Amino acid sequence: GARSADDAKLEQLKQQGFARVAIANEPPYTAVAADGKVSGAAPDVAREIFKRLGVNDIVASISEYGAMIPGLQAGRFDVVTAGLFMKPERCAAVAYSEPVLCDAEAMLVKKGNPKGFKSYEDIAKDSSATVGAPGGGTEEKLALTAGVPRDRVIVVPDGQSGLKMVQDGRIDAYSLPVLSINDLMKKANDPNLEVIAPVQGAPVYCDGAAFKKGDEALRDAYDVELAKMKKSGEFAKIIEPYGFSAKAAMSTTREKLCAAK
Amino acid sequence: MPAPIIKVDAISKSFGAFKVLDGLSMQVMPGEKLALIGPSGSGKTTILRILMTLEKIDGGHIQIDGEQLYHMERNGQLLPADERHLARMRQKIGMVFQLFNLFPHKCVMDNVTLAPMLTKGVARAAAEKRAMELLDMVGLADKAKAMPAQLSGGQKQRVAIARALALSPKIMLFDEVTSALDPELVEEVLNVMRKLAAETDMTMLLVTHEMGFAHDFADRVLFFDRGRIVEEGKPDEIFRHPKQERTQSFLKKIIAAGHRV
Amino acid sequence: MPAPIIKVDAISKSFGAFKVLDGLSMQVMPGEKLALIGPSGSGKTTILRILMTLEKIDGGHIQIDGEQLYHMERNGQLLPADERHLARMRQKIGMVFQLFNLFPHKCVMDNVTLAPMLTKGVARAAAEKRAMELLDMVGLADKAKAMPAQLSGGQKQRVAIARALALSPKIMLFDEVTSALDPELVEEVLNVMRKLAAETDMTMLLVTHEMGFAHDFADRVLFFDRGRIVEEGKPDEIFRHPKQERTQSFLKKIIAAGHRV
Amino acid sequence: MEWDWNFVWEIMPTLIQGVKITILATVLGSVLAAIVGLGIALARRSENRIVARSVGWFAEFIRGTPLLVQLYFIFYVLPDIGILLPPLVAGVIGLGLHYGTYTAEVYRAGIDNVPRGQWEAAKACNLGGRHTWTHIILPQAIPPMIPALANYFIAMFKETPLLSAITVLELMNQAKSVANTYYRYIEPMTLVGAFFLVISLCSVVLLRWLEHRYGRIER
Amino acid sequence: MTQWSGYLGLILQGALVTIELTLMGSVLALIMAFLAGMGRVSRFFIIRALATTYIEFFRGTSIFVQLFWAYFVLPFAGLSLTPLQAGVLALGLNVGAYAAEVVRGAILSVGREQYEACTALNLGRWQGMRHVILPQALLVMLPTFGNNAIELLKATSVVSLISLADLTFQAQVVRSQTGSTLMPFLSVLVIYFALALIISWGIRTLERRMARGLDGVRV
Ligand SMILES: Nc1ncnc2c1ncn2[C@@H]1O[C@H](COP(=O)(O)OP(=O)(O)OP(=O)(O)O)[C@@H](O)[C@H]1O
Ligand SMILES: Nc1ncnc2c1ncn2[C@@H]1O[C@H](COP(=O)(O)OP(=O)(O)OP(=O)(O)O)[C@@H](O)[C@H]1O
Ligand SMILES: [Mg+2]
Ligand SMILES: [Mg+2]
Repeated sequence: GARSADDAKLEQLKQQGFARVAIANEPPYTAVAADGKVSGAAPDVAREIFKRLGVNDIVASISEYGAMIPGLQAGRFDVVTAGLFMKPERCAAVAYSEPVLCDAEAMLVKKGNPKGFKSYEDIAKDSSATVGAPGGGTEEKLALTAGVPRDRVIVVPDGQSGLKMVQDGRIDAYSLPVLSINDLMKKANDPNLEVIAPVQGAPVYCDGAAFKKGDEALRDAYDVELAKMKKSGEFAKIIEPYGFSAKAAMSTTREKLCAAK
Repeated sequence: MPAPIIKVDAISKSFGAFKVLDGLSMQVMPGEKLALIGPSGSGKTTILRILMTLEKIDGGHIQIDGEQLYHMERNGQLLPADERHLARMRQKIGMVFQLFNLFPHKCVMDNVTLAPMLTKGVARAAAEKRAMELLDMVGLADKAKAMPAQLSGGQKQRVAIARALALSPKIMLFDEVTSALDPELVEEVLNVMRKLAAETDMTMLLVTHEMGFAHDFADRVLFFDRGRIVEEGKPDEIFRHPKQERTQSFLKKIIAAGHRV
Repeated sequence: MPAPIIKVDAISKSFGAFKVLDGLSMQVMPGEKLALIGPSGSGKTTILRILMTLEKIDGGHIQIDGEQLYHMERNGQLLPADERHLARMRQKIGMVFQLFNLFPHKCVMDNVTLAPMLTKGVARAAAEKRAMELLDMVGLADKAKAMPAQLSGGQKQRVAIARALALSPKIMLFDEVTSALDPELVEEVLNVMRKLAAETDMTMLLVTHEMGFAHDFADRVLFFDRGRIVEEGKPDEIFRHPKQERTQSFLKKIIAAGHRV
Repeated sequence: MEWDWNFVWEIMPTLIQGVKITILATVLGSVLAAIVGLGIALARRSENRIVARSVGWFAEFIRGTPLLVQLYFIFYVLPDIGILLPPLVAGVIGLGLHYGTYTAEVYRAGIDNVPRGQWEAAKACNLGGRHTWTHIILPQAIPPMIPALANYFIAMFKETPLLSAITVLELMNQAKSVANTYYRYIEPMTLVGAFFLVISLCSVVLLRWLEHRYGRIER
Repeated sequence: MTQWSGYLGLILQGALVTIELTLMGSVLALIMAFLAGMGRVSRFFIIRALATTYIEFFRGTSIFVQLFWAYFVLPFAGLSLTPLQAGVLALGLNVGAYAAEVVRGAILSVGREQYEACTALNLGRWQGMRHVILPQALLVMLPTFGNNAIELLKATSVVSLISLADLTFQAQVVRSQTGSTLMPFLSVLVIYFALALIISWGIRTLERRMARGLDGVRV
């Protein structure tokens, strides 16, 4: 029945020799090198696991966060490995693996934090403040939930644009996970900017590889290899150079994250 | 007495609310040369276009060479003609237009051979041989490879005549074939027509404002006014001793305007 | 003997490599009525357009009413005319075109009053009064409110004549003013011109293919061929006893084509 | 995934917000394009060769490159030289400039379509340059080009989704944000399509009318 | 800045994708243009209605909507296209609808007298179309086809929105990897313009070649 259909998915991937993954363009989670090669912590982990599963390679397409889950449902990708944090609604829409990358939220603001933001609620309270976030990303939802009205949450296409908009004063804060913001700051090397991390009241989130509902067998196979790698320390070897903590990922579970309110 | 080759019986034709032809009847004998004259808008062009099936009639009947033009007899019933019937009838008729209407993208030779090759399946060699004879007849044998744009108006019109003759129609229609030409070029076209009239027994209908030529050329002259034939007769009768007042006043104006009769 | 009002001195004009006028000289006396005849392409239109400053000359000089047309004398030096000088000279000259060139978006009255009001600052009331006199003269007083599209060709041409007269030029140029008209409409325009010739002492230059009219109208006829004046003289001399062979053959062709001389 | 009418009603108010911005951007962009186009058309006819040439090349460049990239450029690069525009303003300028190069061609064709005889008659009537333009040429040139202009404004309307790339919350952006929130693309995208189709079909009727009203001039 | 030269490779890869899209899209557009354009002047109501529906639909809904539909909604109907296929399909069908009107206009622009000459010479409908009308219409279409091709080239930039790694998309990637905004955008603008110039040069050459000895045909 369903079970054998699920096995068929892995068989199919093995046969074609690659898995299609959706990534964002947000170092250090995902990155594209000068030669066009896909790297970043999330795809590197996925590449290694798929190799162990007998799928030799991954083929990545860069996508907006908002387009990832619909794309997965439409069968455009086999899996999303992009730092798509686990949250109850998302857990309902896709089948997550066990946690891979964990990070807290951060904000990029002008030097000295002129508006004194510490949390998303602070932004909601200041009726002139605007915050930028990727469309369909966790930060957008957090800001909206904190009570920032829709028209003050600016959907920014990518990190570089967000950075630029803060520099230009178009938005007062730009929110991404801590490591992403740090990466941006490093590249920009702009003394007039400042990072607030972590954002108060925002939980630490973890992402996982997201599969289509119905591909649970593939997901389970993925989980088995992931667990082995976590145990052997290979997992840490891959993600820690990017700045992520392996311990954080190993100290929580999908069950907890998906249940969290 | 032979049967008339054209028998027009009480035809009428309107454009919108405007009645151009109003119960017009006329007969033309095989080999007859007919001149149609009359004031602007009197319907001369319209009757030629109807004979060429470029306009449909609203009522009445036309017989060409003993066959209905716009109707087909099927099982004793008179039905409206279909495209096949019209195509067969059109083989009997050729027309030369005021503005030549040559095909500008084809050389003179191709203009003349196109229709025989396509509609009668004549082989290229035979079509070109016949075309050369015709071009020779109109004095343009040396222009066979020229494009229409390289010809003078008079030359264009002579090509148009050759093109119409290439299908060997029994009836030729000429609509003001010289009125778009420079005065100096008129004569060369009229010469071709004189030759044609003298050498063939084709039936010819000619609409013209060149009263002098009409006089020399025609066996019979029809004077049109407001969609009716007001007067008809031998050229000498019409031009020297018109009976109808309308004819007299028309001719007087034409003469005053500097045309020779 | 009075001074000539137009003095053309060895002018030449080329279009690209093609020399249209080649060292042409001529003189016109005040009040003289001149007919310019000749084969197509001989430069008749071009000389009128040059006098109206619609084309520039390549060499030579033109004096109008004692003043240089294309040159200005400044401190004893002859400089090319500037736009202001040309505008002043144009006041002396009016032109009527073969295709009327009425302003299609203005009614007959506005066509006639526009130029006097804009260029001479005539008040509307005065301009309209004068326009009515002129329209009356050309027999169109009742069409003052009509739009050009509602007029016949002959009527349009009479409006064009009135429009040119409204600026009271000393010299009027007419370029084949009847050749675009239906034969029946030619006479009404020629009648206006006859009246004009009889009633005013304006200098008039007329290009025409209506040899009969040229004969009655002109004091002097110039026969053009290939950009030169081949023959000139009184109408009777030119039309009845042309001296040059070229003139003879031209007139013969015209007559053969059915035109009365 | 099935079509869900409840979801449609739920997201309608959000989409209508977007529609308003879309229409605003189109109207402002059209006005700007009409002005820019006339400017370019006249500059290209300028007696001054250098002006005519450089404006010509500039217009060709704008016309030959994608509006999307131009919008990125205006929004993200211009601040480097101190020009910081709000998203909607940047979008309107992008649309106006880009479509201005199209309307310039319409103006040019309109002006060229006035027969040479009209210029000559104006000269024979001794009208000066300014009078010739204002009384003879433009009154004849402009009415026939109204349909063509309207055509470009409708085309511009259909390109407003590009503004979502520079964070303008127009229809497409609202639809995407809805899709992001609910992970459903079918309804929002179909609604956006339907919306554009309805407006376009209405504009076809408007265009026919404009063509009928202004399309030709009787001579 | 040393990084930057490395990223040039990415941009050139993007240019390749853009060229590929433009070529394949143009072929599809050309086929659709002739099918629908001649369909519009067909004698048969059904064919006319089909052609009109196609044209109005694709001209009426914005290219973005069509693209998102082809990419995100069609898979639910069981038709899963690669981004490249979706891009070619949406662009080709969209531009084809505009070009169909060009085909129709060109066919109608051939004077009535040419059709009448065909009748007077007793050519059949298709014979007249094939030998007399289309050859003349082609010359009228060509310049506008050139413009359509440039429109298509520019429209390829929107495929970056469905993550197809074309020129514009690569510019975005390079931008976020290098942090430089001016260079990637400026260089892709120049590349687009160069491509547009090549297209218009090609069309002009073709036109000159076809127009040889044809001063009589309206162009
Ligand atoms: N397709 C048409 N639609 C409307 N009216 C038409 C059409 N064709 C001809 N007419 C009108 O029919 C009348 C007769 O036209 P026709 O061309 O037969 O006149 P004609 O005798 O040939 O005149 P002319 O000497 O000016 O050529 C004219 O008033 C003309 O305006
Ligand atoms: N703008 C132009 N460009 C190129 N050639 C021109 C131009 N205007 C006139 N010509 C050429 O100059 C020659 C003289 O033209 P013009 O119009 O003066 O002749 P015309 O005597 O008035 O002839 P027609 O009796 O045919 O009106 C012609 O061969 C014509 O082709
Ligand atoms: Mg007629
Ligand atoms: Mg002339």
